Amino acid sequence: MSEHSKSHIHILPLKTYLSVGAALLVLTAVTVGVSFIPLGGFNVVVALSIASVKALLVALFFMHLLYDKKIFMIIFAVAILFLALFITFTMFDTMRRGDIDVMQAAPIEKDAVIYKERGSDSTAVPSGIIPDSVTTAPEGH
Amino acid sequence: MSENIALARNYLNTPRGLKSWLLTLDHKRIGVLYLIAIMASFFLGGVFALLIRWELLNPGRDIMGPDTYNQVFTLHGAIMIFLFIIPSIPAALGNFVLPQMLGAKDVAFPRLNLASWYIYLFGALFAVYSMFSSAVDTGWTFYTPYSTETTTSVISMTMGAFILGFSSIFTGLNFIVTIHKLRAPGMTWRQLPLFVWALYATAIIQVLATPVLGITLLLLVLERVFGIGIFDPAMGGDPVLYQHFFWFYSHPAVYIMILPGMGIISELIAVFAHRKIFGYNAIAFSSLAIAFISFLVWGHHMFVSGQSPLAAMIFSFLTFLVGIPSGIKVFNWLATLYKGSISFATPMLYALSFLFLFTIGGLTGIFLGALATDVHLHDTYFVVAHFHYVMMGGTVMAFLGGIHYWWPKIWGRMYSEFWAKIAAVLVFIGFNVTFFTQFILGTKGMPRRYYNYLDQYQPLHAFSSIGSWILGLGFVVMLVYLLHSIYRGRPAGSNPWGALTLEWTNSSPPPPENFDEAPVLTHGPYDYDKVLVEEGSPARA
Amino acid sequence: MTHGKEHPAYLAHHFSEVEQQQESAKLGMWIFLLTEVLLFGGLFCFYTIYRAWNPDMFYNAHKFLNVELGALNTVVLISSSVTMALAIRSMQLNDRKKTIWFLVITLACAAIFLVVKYFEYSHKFHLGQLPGKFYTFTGVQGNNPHIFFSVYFTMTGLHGIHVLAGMVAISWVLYRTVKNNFSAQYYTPIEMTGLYWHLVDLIWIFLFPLLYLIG
Amino acid sequence: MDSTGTLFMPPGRSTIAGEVDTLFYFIFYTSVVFFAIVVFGITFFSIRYRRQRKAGLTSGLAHNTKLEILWSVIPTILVVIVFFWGFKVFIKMHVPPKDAIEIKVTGQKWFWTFVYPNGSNSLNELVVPVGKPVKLLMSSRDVIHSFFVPDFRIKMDVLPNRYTVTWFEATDPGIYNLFCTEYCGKGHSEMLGKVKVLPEREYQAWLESGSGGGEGKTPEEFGAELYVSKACVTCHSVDGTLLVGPSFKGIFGHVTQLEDGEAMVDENYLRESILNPQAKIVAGFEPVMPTYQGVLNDRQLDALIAYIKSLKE
Ligand code: HEA
Ligand code: HEA
Ligand code: HEC
Ligand code: CUA
Ligand SMILES: [Cu+2]
Repeated sequence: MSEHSKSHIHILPLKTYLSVGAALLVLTAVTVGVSFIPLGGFNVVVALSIASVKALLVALFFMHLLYDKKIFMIIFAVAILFLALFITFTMFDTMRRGDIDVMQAAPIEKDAVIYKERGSDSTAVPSGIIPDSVTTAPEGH
Repeated sequence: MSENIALARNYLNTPRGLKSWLLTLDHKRIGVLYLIAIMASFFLGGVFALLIRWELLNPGRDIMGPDTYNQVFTLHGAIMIFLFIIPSIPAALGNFVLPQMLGAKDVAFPRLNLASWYIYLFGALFAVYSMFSSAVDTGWTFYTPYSTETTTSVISMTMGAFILGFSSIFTGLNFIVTIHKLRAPGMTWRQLPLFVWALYATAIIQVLATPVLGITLLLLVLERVFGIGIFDPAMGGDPVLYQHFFWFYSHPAVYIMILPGMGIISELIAVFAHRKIFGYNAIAFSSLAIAFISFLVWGHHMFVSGQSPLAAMIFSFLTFLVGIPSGIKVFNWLATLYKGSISFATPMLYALSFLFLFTIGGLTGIFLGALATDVHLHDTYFVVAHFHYVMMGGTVMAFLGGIHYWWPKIWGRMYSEFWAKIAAVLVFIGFNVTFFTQFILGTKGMPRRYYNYLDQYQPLHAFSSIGSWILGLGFVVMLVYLLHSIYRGRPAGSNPWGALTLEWTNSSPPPPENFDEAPVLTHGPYDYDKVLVEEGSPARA
Repeated sequence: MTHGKEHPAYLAHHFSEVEQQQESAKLGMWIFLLTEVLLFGGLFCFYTIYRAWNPDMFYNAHKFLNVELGALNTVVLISSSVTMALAIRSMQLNDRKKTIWFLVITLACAAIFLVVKYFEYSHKFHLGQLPGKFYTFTGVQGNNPHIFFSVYFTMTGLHGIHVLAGMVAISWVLYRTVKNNFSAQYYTPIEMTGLYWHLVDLIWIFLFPLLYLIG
Repeated sequence: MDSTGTLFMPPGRSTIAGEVDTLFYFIFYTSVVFFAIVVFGITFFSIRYRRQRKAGLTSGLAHNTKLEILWSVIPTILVVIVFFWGFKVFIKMHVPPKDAIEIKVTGQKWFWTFVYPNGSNSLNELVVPVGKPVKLLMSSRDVIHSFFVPDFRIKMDVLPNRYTVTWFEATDPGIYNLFCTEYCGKGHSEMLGKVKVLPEREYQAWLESGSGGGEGKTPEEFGAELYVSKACVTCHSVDGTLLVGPSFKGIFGHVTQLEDGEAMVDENYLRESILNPQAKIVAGFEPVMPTYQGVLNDRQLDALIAYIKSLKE
């Protein structure tokens, strides 16, 4: 609160806004273009990298993170960090369930019930005590 | 209000009228409104608890059937968690004292503060509605796929919890900004009372974790309505994923419950030992450490859920790390007693109970965090005992300590010290009788959420039920003398405990705007080593 | 009040300076944005995990989204972000007229976005590419394609609700600008609305490639 | 381990139980030490430094680096030990030996089904040989259940549409409790079973008999046995109490009210109700009864019907 002059008003030149906007549009065009080139797994990397650059531009210039107090940048970073932790730690489970036994990795029935009912026109068969799944081994990933 | 108190202009009597209360923007009044709502929730949850214990007195049916029992423990858990314990300390006591401790006139966003109370009521309405329609029977954890297929009112309860989440987020947001921006001139971070630090750490968890609960409950509702297939295996979903989503919030939430309690304990121990707090930095920092680590341990609720062994390993390891900052706090509190001048006024009795009970609760958390032992103990009464020791023995004891500590500030009057001590002793004894037995039940294999049980568990269950009656008696006594004191208690004076934090420089009850002039700090919050112990100490009052 | 300075009407009683009030608002807003990120976070997690489990199905299903419309919407939203930023800039320069114009354009862009979304949605409804158990489309290869559409509809749906909320906020500050409530000294509400609006844009910047381009 | 178990733990009857208990008691005694320190501290300081009548100043001591390091480092070391120990035993619990007997376990509301390698099956009673590792391949038909045998110290959730695995090696013949420990609705606390550990030879004999049994018993007696062992008991009482399904008490020979119409309860109706329960739904109940087609042979079916017949009012 002490630095009166600095934080009061920081007006960016019109040029900055317009060039950032232009850059965003160009990047959009690039990412759409690249998506039609088959790069295998790299498509994801490229698309997400471009998206991150765009997001950064919006945050730094439109949202003034570059010029405002550091604390806002910290808050923004914390949000991203915890989101990343959430997803990563969940994937420690979901991607590694077959570590001991591949049978545990995949669901037994690959398809949801809605597809089964659609497949045969017969009404639902009453379920027995011993499921069919016990006798048919699943295919692990 | 009568006599001399009525004469002074204070937040209770200026302005007057119901409308002025319902539209108030004063953080103190909002705190009191919260306090009323929260106490009501606690008693409601407590009545459900007594019903649980009554039913479990004998195997088989005592007073209700299995469906009803399942609804009762679900409502007990959901009410205690979402309506009582999460908002309890921050929203009621925190609201009341935080700005005063900072030397501020109000919280940063008073309107948001009032809104969060109304949002709380609105959420509570949903919860209560689900009580009277076909009450939910899923347990407070709403695990799928049971929650997607049961015919009970899951949607209204989850919507209730969803709405309550917003109330909690807004309180947290408000507190963070208040602590950053509204400290009295010259008050540095190192001069913050430890309760403020604890609220700060709590608020961080509230804003970071609660949105995930929001989206989880929303997805659960969508699963029920549209069968979107994220959590329901029949629709191609994964129920274990639901557990990840749920505990990503609900584990940090247990620290939303305990951290403010720990903050209160720091205040109480320093005041009633009349001693400079030992390890200020360590206590403040460990709150932040707990807040951070708490986000990375949620999987310890899922050791036998079929999650991957890799995840179980990581979660178990990080779980243990939380024990260390908690231990640091406990030892610092102990050290604060050393060479103090210890008074045994009622708040201190609760603080000491907290130390005793939380240590048991926390240490039993270590049994649960260890992978091999958790396999045996998971979903047994050992877990039930663990979490009642930390929530009831920890948070609720701290809450009661805080209530008794700030009661004279809130109402301007003292309660009866004699009856307060009796109630404290009853609660302490009743609590241990009720829940210590449950550790034994649990290790012997008694599963939780059981309406009926094998005869071999009967004696311990009966013992536990008896404990709950002692506990109930303690609370009835407490209710009576507290209500009595509001009208008949003797005037308290501005600083009955000889405490040094800023709220005690105000008159009791405080004036509407707290401080006319921003207070000037003359000493730190714990400089008791520079102040003589007053002679007519509250211990003998 | 403590300082004895004149205090403008917009300064609330519990703040001592305008500066303090503005920064509090901004801090509060950023924390709110953080909660928004984590709210969407659950959906990003949903997306990531199911995509990792069923990469082929996601790939096949994403082909049924209309890249042209998605790209159009991206352009619309980015433009609206630019005009939003310019609206604030104009206010900083005390140019109320321009602010009003920029806000109107922003609002118009938001409306275009929703109209385009409406056409996308109704086309999908028509084909039975509905979320969850209402899914009746048969053209997608792979297991459980309804999950892709659940992801699509929850993500874009929640985002759409945010666009709608943004429109309400923009209309409100527009109204207040017209009523001459703001000046170069005090324009916090516009600034806050701007931050919110940029976040909505920012989320779309991720949704677009994740859903339309790489499935 | 003695046969009554210790104060906290039930008797251990599997090879892993001893290891779990050792870890448990390691944590237990460590906790007791820490707890004792805390309680001693509270008590001692409370007495020694209680508030005196005379006024004075208290200590300003707020640091002691040595102490602070001590109470951070010692717990850290201890928890790291507990972590590795717990992880080691946990992995052991999760990796079944190669030569384990594989039994398929199905949980459903609210009973267990076990299918043995030779194709025979049993309900609510898992029969295993002593001293042989047994691997359980588990899945659920509806919601999540959890397979818990306290005496073996094993527990594993049983998930719908996914397999989970656990294993054990029983050390003593006997009959042990089996609980469902994941909340699964109305019958959760009735979803009990037994694990019957037999000497190898008896186990083989039991398997060969096709889990049929009933030799040398009257049909009524055999039916009464099946009523329990085939889990009818979880949903049907014989004393008139209404559980998940209607009571068997005195239904035979009476007219029962159906959702649509009514039916005379005779042998054919009973047979149909058991083999094709969804065909006729009794009014006021949900159609949740599973079919017993392929689970009960004719002799068992007759025995059950005879038993129900015998339950007069
Ligand atoms: C206020 C709430 C609260 C708090 C503070 C805690 C604190 C802890 N909890 Fe608890 N917990 C719950 C509320 C809480 N818990 C609830 C509600 C559930 C059940 C939910 C449900 O299923 O319904 C639960 C369940 C639960 C489980 C899952 C059990 C299961 O379902 O199988 C686990 C497992 O790791 C666990 C661990 C811990 C640990 C390690 C701590 C630690 O933070 C404790 C740290 C404290 C100490 C360790 C004591 C003080 C330290 C010392 C004296 C120093 C010496 C220390 C060492 C040597 C380590 N808890
Ligand atoms: C803050 C949290 C909190 C608190 C304080 C309590 C308090 C109590 N709880 Fe609760 N409990 C939970 C949170 C809490 N519980 C949760 C989360 C669960 C898990 C639910 C689930 O499985 O989903 C649970 C589950 C749970 C169970 C296990 C049920 C089961 O698994 O089958 C039991 C059983 O004994 C129990 C008992 C008690 C008792 C006796 C108290 C006592 O301490 C209560 C003391 C309070 C009173 C006695 C109230 C006093 C009121 C009166 C005397 C009446 C006066 C009335 C008027 C004036 C109107 N609780
Ligand atoms: C999961 C619960 C469940 C189990 C296990 C179960 N039943 Fe049922 N049963 C029901 C329900 C519910 C009904 C009523 C609805 C219906 O008619 O299907 C029912 C109905 C019946 C009826 C018709 C009763 C009448 O009054 O007309 C008979 C006979 C019956 N069951 C026999 C059995 C037998 C024999 C077994 C065991 C071998 C068994 N059931 C196991 C749930 C169960
Ligand atoms: Cu099955 Cu509980
Ligand atoms: Cu936890």
